[in-house]
Amino acid sequence: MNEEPLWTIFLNASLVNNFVLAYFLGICPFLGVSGKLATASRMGGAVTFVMVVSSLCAYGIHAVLMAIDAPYLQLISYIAVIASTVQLVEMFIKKVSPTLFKALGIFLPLITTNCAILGLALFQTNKGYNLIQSVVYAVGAGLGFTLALVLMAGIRENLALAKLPDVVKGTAVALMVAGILSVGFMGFAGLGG
Amino acid sequence: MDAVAKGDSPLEMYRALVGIGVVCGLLIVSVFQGTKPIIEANKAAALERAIFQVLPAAKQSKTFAATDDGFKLLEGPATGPLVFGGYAEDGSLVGLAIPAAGMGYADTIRILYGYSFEAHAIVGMVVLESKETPGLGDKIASDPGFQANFEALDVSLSADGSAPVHAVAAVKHGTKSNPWQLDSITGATISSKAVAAMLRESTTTWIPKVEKHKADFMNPGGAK
Amino acid sequence: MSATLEGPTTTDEFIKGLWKENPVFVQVLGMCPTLAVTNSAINALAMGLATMVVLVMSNAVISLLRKFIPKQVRIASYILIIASFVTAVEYVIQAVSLDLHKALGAFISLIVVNCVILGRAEAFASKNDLVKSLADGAGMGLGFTFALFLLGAVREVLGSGSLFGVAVLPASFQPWVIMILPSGGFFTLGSWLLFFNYLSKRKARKAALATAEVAS
Amino acid sequence: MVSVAKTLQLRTSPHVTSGASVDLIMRHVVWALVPTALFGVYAFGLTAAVTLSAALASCLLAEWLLCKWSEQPSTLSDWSVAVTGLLYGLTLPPGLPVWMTMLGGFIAVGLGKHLFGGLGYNPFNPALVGRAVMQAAFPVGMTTWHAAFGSGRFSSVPSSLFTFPFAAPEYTDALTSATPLAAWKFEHNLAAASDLVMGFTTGSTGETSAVLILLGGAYLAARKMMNWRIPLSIFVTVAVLTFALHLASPEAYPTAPFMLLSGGLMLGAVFMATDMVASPMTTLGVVIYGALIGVLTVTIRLWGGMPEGVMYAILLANAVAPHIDRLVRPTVYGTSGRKA
Amino acid sequence: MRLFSKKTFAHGVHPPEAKEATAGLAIRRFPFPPSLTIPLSQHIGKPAVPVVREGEEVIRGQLLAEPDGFMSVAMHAPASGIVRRIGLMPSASGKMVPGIYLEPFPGSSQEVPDGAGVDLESATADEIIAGIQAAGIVGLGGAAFPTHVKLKIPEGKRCETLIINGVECEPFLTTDHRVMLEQSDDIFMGIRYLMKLTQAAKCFIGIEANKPDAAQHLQDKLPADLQAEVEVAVLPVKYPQGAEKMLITALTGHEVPSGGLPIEVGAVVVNVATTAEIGRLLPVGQGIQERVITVTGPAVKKKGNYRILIGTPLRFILDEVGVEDDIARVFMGGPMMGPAVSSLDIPVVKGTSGVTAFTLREGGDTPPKEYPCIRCAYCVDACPIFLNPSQLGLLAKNGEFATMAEEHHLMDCFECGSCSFVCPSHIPLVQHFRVAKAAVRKAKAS
Repeated sequence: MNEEPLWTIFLNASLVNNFVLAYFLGICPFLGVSGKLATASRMGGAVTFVMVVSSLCAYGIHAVLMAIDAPYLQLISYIAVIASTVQLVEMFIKKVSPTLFKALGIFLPLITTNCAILGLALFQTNKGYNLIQSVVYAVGAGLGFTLALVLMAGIRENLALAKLPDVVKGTAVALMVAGILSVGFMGFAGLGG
Repeated sequence: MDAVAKGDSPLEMYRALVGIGVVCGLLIVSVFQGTKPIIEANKAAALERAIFQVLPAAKQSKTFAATDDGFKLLEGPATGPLVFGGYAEDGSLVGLAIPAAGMGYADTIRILYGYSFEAHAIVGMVVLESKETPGLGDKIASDPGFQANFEALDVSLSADGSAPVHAVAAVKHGTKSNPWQLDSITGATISSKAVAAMLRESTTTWIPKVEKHKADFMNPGGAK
Repeated sequence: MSATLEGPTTTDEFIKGLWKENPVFVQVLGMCPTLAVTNSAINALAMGLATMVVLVMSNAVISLLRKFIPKQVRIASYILIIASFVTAVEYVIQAVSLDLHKALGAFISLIVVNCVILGRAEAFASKNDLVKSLADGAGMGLGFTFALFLLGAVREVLGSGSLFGVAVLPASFQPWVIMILPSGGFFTLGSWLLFFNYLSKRKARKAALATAEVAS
Repeated sequence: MVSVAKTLQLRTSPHVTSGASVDLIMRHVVWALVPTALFGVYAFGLTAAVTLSAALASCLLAEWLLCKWSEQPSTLSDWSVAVTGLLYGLTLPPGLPVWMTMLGGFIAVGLGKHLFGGLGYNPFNPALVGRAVMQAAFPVGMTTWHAAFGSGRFSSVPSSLFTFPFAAPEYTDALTSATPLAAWKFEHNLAAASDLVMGFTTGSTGETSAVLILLGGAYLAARKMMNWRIPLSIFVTVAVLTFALHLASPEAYPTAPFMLLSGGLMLGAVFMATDMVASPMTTLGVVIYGALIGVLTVTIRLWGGMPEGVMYAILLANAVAPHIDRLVRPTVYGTSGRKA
Repeated sequence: MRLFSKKTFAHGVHPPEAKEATAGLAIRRFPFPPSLTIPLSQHIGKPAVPVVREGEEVIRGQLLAEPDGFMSVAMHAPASGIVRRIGLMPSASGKMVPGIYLEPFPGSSQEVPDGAGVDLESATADEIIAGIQAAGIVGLGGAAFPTHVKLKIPEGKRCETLIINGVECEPFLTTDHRVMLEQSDDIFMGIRYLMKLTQAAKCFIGIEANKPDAAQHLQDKLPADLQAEVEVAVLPVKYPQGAEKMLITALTGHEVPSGGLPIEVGAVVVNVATTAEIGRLLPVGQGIQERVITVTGPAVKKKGNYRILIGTPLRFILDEVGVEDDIARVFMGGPMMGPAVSSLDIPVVKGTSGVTAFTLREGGDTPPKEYPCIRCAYCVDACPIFLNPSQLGLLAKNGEFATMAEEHHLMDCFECGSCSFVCPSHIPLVQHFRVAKAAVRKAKAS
C-alpha cells in the first residue's frame, strides 16, 4: 500500500532521485551512448518505452507471484519477461526504422541487461505502487534517464571540440561531468515533499 | 560449427532450457526454504527491537491489524495497517508502537513511534528507513537532542476525542517552548520538519482511534 | 617469452582480472553497483564478495554446461543461471544480516544485470574448461571487489572519517558529506580513473624516453 | 627608394580589430565586482576580507599549479581566474573556515575549469562548481551565517574562520543568524525590501547589496562586456511568477520584490549566469536560458527542500545551454525562403 | 533623395572609418612607372588569351589579350610601349601567375585612340553586354567579377531594381567617394546603359551617410531624363553594407537566397566606379587602362586618390608617395578585407580599390595574443549572414570541415571579417574559414 500522490512519484523518479544521477542505474548506456545528441535522445526514448512496458510486466508478474506465494521467483521472472519484451521492441524497431536500429546498434540488446529497467521493476514492487502509480513511476524514471542522458550528450558534444588534457579523456571526464550534474540535481531535493 | 548444428534441433534447445530451469528452480527453492526461518526470525527480532526501543518499558509485543471497528490481534498475513502493542513482563499494556511514513528531503522516511496511553504522549521514535543526507538529515535517527523530543511529546486529545489538542510542529533549534513542539536539528530543518509532519498526520489519524478502542489492546487474548 | 606460445596459464587467467583487465578501472563495466553501494567500505566489500560468488558459481556452471547449451538460447540460459544464483545469494545475505541487506537494497538483485558477469559468461566461461573458468571468475571477482573496496574506502574515510565503521581519523575531522552522496561516487571513480590514466601516461612516457635513449 | 620588403609582415585580414580582448573583459568584470566585495568587507568585517582573500588566493594558486603541472604557459594573465576566485569568494558565507574556502577554490579551478581544458571549455561556471561541491560536502559550514554589522567586526573574527585544516569548525550560536530566505522559508518572516536593496541583511559575502551588484552589472552591460538580456530575463521571469503566486496565495508565497532581492539571485543573475562560456550565444537563446534559471530558482525556493536555489538553477541551465544553442540557431541569411 | 534612411541590414560592425585623410583630396594622375606587369587574370573566370607577341610595340588602349569565352574579359595596354616578356609574374595571392611585362615608352604622348563605340540609342542589350566585355570591365569594388556576366539576365528572370553601389564601407578607402564627386556625368551615362540593358524599373544609388557631399552632388546633378527612375538612397553607416547581398537587403528588404544570385530577387548591383567606367568607355569604344586607387594608411606620407595605370607595381607607388620608416604591412584594398602582400613587386590590378600601408604602431610587432574562444557571442551578433563563427571556429580547429559546410552554412560566408574584427580572443576566424572553404571545395571537386 502506498498512497503517494502521482506528481510526487513523478518528480521523485525523474528529478529528485534521478535514476542515473542519484541511483546510478543505467550508467552503462549513460556513459556509452552520450557522445552524440541524436543517438542519446533516441536511446532515452527507447529506454523510456521499455521502462513503461517492463513496469506493466512487473506489476502483472508481482500480482501472480503474490497469488501463488512464490516471491523467490521474482528476480528470474522479471528478468525473463523483460528480456523477451526488449527482444520484441528490438524486432519492432528493426522493422519500423532501420536507421534508428542502426543508430542504436549494439545498445538495444544492452537494454536487456540495463540495470535501470530491472531496478525500476524492483523499486516499484518494493514501494508497493499500484498500476497507475507504477506507470507514472516508469514514465518519470524514463524521462529522468533521458534528461540526464541528453544533458550529458550536449556537454560531451561540446567537449569533443575542446582541448581536454590527456589524462582526462574518455570515461573519466564523463564521470566528472556526471558528478557535477548530480550536484546540480541535488537542487531538486525536497521537491514534491 | 558443432554448436550451430546442435542448435538446429528444437528438441535440444528445450531439453537444455528445461534442464537448466529445473536445476535453477531446485537451487532457489532450497535456498529459500533453508533461509526462510532464519530471515523471519531476523525480521521479527528487528521489529521487536524497534518496538522495545520506542516503548522502553515493554518486554513483549503483539501485532494488531486495524479494522473498521477496532483492532484485532493479527493472525496470518497482514492485510491492512498494523500497530504493535507493547506489554510489560506481567502482561500489562505499556503502549502502542505505530508506524508512520512521509516524504523527506530525498525519499520516503519510515518511522515507528511509541504512544503511551498513560502519558497521552509519544515516548519514543526510531527511524526504520531513510535516505536522508548522511551526516545531516540522517541525524533524525541519532541526534540525542532530537531524540530527546520524544521522551514525552504531548499529543493529548481534545475533549471530544477527535484530534490532538495541539498538532505536532517543528520549531527552529533551541526555541522549543511547549511539550508538543519538536526542536529541529541545526542544518537539517527539512528532515526535522518531515518527521514532525508525518507525526502530525499519523497522530491525528491514529491517536483518536486507538484511544477509542483502547480495550482491544488490554486483553488481546480475549479478542480471539 | 615462451609462455605466450603456450597460451595463458590458469594463473594468468586469475591474475589478469586483478589488474590488467580489471573490470572496473580498465573495462569500465558494472558501474551501477560500483557507484551505488560504495559509500562505505563494508558495503563495498560485501557487494564485491556477493558479486564474486555469483561470478565464480555461474562461470563454473556455464563452463560445465557449455557443451550442453545450444547457441541460440545461450544468453537466456546464462541469465537464468545467473538470476538463480543471485536470488540464492540475496536470501543468504538476508539470513546473515538484515542490516547489510537493507544497506545494499535492491542492488543485490541488480547483480543479475551486472555486465561483468554476463560478459565473463559469454566471453570466457562458454569457451573454457572448468578450472580456467573458475580462475577467471575468481580473478575478475577479486578485481571487482578490489575496485569496489578502493572506492568504498576513499568514500568512507573522507565521508565519515572511518573505515569499516572504525574511526580512523581524529574525532575533530570534518567529514566531507559529498563523498557518501551520489555525486561523490562519480567524483571518486572519476578521480581513480584519472589517477590510473596518469600512471599509464607516465609509464608510456618513460618507455618512450627509454627507447629514445637506446636509439640515440 | 623603399627598403621595406624584408620587414613586411604577412597577416591575414582583417587588419584592424575592435580593441576588445579577453583579458580586458575579465579585468572589467573584476572592477565591476569590487564595490560589491568592498561592501561585503564593510558589512562582515575582517571575516569577509579573509574569506575573499583566501578564495582568490586559492584559485590563483590552483591555476598556476595546474598550468605548471600540465606544462602549459601560465594563464594567470588573462584574469579569468581572478573573476572565478572573486565570484567564488563572494558566494561563501563569511566565517567559513579558511581551509574549506581554499579547498573549494582548488575544486572550482581544477574540477570546474582545467579538467575541461581551461578557459573557454568549461561547461559550468567554475565558481559555482566550487561552491556547489562545497555546499554538498560541508552543508553545515556552508549554511551557517553570521550576522552583518556586528560590533567589533573589524577587530575580531569568529573562531570558526581559522579552524585547523580538515577539522570541524565549532560555531557559537550567538553569532549566527538566519538569511532572509531561510527566515521566510522556516519562520515566515519577511525582511524589509529596503534592507534587501541596501544589503543590511545576512547572507553570503557578496550577495547582500542588490544596489551595488546592479551598479556593477550596469557598468558591464554599458561596456558590452555582459549580456544584459540574461539578468533581465531572469528578473522578469522570477517577478512574474512570484507576483502571480503571491496574488493567488499571499499567505503561502512571498512578494516579488522579496524574491528578487533576497539571497543570491542578484549576484547569480548578474555575474554568474552571464558567464560567457557557459551561457547560450543567441539573443533568443539567452532569453530562454534566463527564463529557465528564473523558473528553476522559483521552483527550488518555493517548493524544494532548500531555501536557496539560484546556484542549482544556474548549474542546471549551464547544462542545458548547449541544447539551447543547438535549437535556437538564427536563420542564416538567404535560407528563410522569404523572397518577396 | 532618401536622406538618412533607417533601412539597413541586420548585424554588422562599426570599424573606425579613417576616411578623413583622403576624402577631401581630388583625384590626381599618378606618374607612369618604368615598367608594368599585367596579369592575364584580373577577374574571376578564365584568364584572357594574349594577342600580342614578346617584343611587339603596342599603343595605349590596344588590345593585349582577348577574353577566353563568356566568363572572361579583355585586357588592354595601359600605356604605349613594348611587350618585354609574356610569362609568370608574382601576384597578391603569393602564387606566380601568367602575365605580360610591358615597358612604357618614356617619351610617348600616351594618347588613347577611340575605337568603335556602343551607341546608347541604337544598341541592343547583347551589344551593350559585348561592349562591356570588350572594354575589359570587371567589378571595380574589389570582387573583380566580370560585369557583363552579371548583367546577362537569365531566361525567365526579370530585373526589377538596378542598384549602383556607392557604399564604400571599407575603412580608409575613398575611391568611390571621389568618383561620385568628380565623375557624376560618367556615372549617369553608365546608368543609362545599364537601365537600357537591364530594363529595370527602378534604380537606387546606395551611399552611406558618411558621404553626404557625394549624395548631395549626385542628387543635384541628376539629369532630367533619369529623375523618374533613379533615387539616391542614403544609408546608415555600417560594415559590410557594401557587400552585394547586404546592400540589396538594406535597400529592398529582400534576402538573396543562399547560394543564389541577386537576380533571384530581381536585383542587379553594380559598383559606382564600374558604372562610371561603363559610362566613360562605352561611347568611345575604349578599354580599361587605369583606375582610381586610394593610397593611404598611417605609413603613407602623401596620401591621396590617384588615377593609376593597371599593372603599376606597389613598390613604384609607395616610392612615389613616400612611406614612414617603420612601415610594416601593406594591403591590397582596405584593412577589413584586403589581403596583406608579401612582396612589393605585385602590381595593382582592375580590382584594386586601394593600397593601405600600416606601420608597426598599428597592431604592434606581433599579432595580438590568441586566447581560447570564450563564447562571448560578439561574432554571432556581428555576422551579417547570421552564422555562428564561434562554433565554426571550434570546428575548424578540429578539422571538421565537412560538418562546417553541411550543418553550419560555411559556404555562405563571404569573408567580410566582421567576426575577426570583434573577436576578443583574437582568433583569425576568417582565415580558418578560407582554409575550410578551400578544403571543402577541393573535397567536392575530387
